[in-house]
Amino acid sequence: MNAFELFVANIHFLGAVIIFVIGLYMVIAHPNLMKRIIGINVMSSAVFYFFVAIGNISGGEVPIVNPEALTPASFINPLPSALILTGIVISVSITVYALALMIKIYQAYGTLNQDEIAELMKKEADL
Amino acid sequence: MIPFSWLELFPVLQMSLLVLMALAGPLIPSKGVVKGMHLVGLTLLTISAFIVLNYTHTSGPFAFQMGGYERNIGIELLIDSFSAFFAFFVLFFVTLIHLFSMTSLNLDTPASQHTAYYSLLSLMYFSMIGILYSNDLFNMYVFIEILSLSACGIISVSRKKQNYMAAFRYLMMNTLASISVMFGIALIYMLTGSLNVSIMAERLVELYPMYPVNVSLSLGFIGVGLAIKSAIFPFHVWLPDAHSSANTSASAILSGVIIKIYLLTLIKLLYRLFTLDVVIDLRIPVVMVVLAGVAMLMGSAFALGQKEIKRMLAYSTVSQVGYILLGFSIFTWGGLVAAFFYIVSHAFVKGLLFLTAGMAKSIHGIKSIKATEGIGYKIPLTMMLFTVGAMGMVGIPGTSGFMAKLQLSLAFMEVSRGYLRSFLIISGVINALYFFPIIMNSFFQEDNKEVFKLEKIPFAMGFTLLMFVGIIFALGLFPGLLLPYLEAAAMSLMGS
Amino acid sequence: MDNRLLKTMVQLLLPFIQLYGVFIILHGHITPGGGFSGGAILGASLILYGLTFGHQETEAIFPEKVSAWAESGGAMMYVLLGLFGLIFGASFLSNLTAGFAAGTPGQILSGGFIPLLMIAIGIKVGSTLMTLFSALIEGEPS
Amino acid sequence: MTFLTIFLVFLLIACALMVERTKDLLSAIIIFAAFSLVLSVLWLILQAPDVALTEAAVGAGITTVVMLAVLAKTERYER
Repeated sequence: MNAFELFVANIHFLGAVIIFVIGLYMVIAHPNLMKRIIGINVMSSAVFYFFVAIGNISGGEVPIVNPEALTPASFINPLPSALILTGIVISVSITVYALALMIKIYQAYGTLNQDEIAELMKKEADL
Repeated sequence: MIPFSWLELFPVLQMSLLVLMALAGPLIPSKGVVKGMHLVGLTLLTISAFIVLNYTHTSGPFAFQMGGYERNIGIELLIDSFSAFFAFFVLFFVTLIHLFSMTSLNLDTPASQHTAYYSLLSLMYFSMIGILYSNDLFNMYVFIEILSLSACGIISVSRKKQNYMAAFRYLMMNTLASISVMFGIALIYMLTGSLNVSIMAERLVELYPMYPVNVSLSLGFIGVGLAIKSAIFPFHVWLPDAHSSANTSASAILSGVIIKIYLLTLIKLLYRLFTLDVVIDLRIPVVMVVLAGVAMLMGSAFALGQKEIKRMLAYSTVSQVGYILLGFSIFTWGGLVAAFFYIVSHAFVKGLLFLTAGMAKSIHGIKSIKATEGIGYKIPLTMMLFTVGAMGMVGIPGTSGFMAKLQLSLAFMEVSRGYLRSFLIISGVINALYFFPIIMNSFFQEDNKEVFKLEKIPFAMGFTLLMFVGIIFALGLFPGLLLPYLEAAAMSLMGS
Repeated sequence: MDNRLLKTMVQLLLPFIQLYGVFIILHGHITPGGGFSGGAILGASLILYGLTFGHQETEAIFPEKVSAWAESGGAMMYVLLGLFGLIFGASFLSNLTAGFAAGTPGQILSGGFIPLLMIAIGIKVGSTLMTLFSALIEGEPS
Repeated sequence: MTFLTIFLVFLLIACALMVERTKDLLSAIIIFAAFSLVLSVLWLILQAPDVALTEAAVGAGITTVVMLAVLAKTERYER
């Protein structure tokens, strides 16, 4: 197997890890709350991508029973898909909840920048 | 079908009842009915959990297959001495707190939020006992997510400015941790091809020598994720805000059980999934000792510098997590028992402290340590109960805190690592340093102008506080009440 | 906002979107998709309605009370379906062993209680998404 | 097929990078929707159609709409 084939065989894993790192950077380095929420979403998407890539085998079929041909060659593993559906549900609920909190924070402090919010909170605590 | 005793249906019925209570809450217009329903439900659950505990104690562990599928396909609940004991402990603790919150909630939470608060709490209990019972890694992850989301909801329920930011930070850190845990699960699922913890452990024994990098990466991701969630020292940054801004009963629950659930999950996975050989081969015990020692010293040091009582208590939780971790980190039977004892003891002691500090804050408006001057005359009962809590925390003989520390040092002596006791002593001294000024301030003020007068504590709150004090002294004087269960729990972790 | 073109287009499109959502829910056990995807599409259609016609009109056709009942009811239906298995001597959430009819694979009436679960999830998800959305834009002058 | 996959993965990474770089939150959200869409096509290639369907409905649809609705009530530019 030459280098290119190895690269193609593992491209999904590589892509998932790169996106994971980009998402992590987004969460850690950006003080803007909206950016951090998007970063969380990017990160979880990367993990879901990784999970789906685990379940895939080349040349496999979608794991849905076809009444015409009941003897398929090989189904791919359906478990990761089921898990990812659960994961997507959770990630959406986290996103919406974080957005709701963000609106309240904006109404309270008038900014979305975490550093500025921290300063405002410090001032309030000193008063 | 396999014949099974009807007692083995209890765990799934408990979880169903909790979900149904959480869902029925918003449909009931009367708040009193909601509170009563939760009280009755939780009492029933505690009794049933006690029955299950005794059942596992006498006739051994049992498993429950969801949907009747095979264990490598379906979701499996495994109820053994470990999970049954801690499920009972969680339910017992929260029932007491629920009794307290029935009156205290009127003082510190807007009335429109009460129903939502109780629904979130039920969802939280559901996920907590779910984490303990579940023997399926992904299912455990889902419960962890539900737990952190509902805990965030609990923090933001008071509808105050600082709560929103605290909840947002908590949510961000916890989601990062969850994603990290999920990545770890993906890595190990890739290797073993199953999600049942027992099956994975069997396969890992063969697979570890072949793919050590995968296993250690997965252990790292899961470990860091759970360390963030259980606020082990360098990852504790979200904790002080979250725990100090929550309302009285919520901070007792957050500090008393939720942190412990994550610690127990970590321990459960280290023992059951990765097994002891792998853990020792990867030098996890050394990492844990170092983290625990740093947490104990730094948590206490930070607590010393706080101006607000509840923030101080929150930082003290950071150091107490270090104690528990130190007990786990020696990976012996005695260490496990001691750490379990510490978990139980700390829940009641810290619960008592948070409840009394919360009462001082919400009823009498006393927030900062400076404001405690002379309040021993104004609110003597509250401060006396606070003193009992502080005694338990410092470890005065007779309280459960002392017994827990004794157990820990005995466990260290057993493996001839007595030098670890120096951590206990130093941290204990710092503990005393930050608790006694409050007590001295409040009771032994020279020129007080207040008239000594007993304040009134509402019945439900007083009953809960008395129960807490009783349990603290009972555990301190008769540890034999609890130890058989803890020994069985530790045995069930070590045995597999 | 008063845009007649937009409103007419949405009124025309909405039935089809909702029909598609219901289709996805009901065919969850024989084609890709299921309760969550279909529920999300249903929720999206309601959100679309809310965005074009404003908060008040959405409240009129989909009151908060209905939404609360749909949310709790959908999830409760799921739990009760799970307990159904326990009553009939099988396990929690058991399907065929609890006496649900299997049917012929590939037809709508197959898969035991999976379609029922899908309907429960669809109701829950659709109404929850709508509630969350209206909670987010509540009180906005539209 | 292989080249489509490689192209899509690179597009995905480019989308993620652009979401990270752009200062305008409105564009960031729109690019994030594109990211979700590319991801759902990739999942279709990876034989997971139900996940792809859900991601297209949720990631590209609902999440984007909700984020935009929230952005309308807060500020548009990152400072």
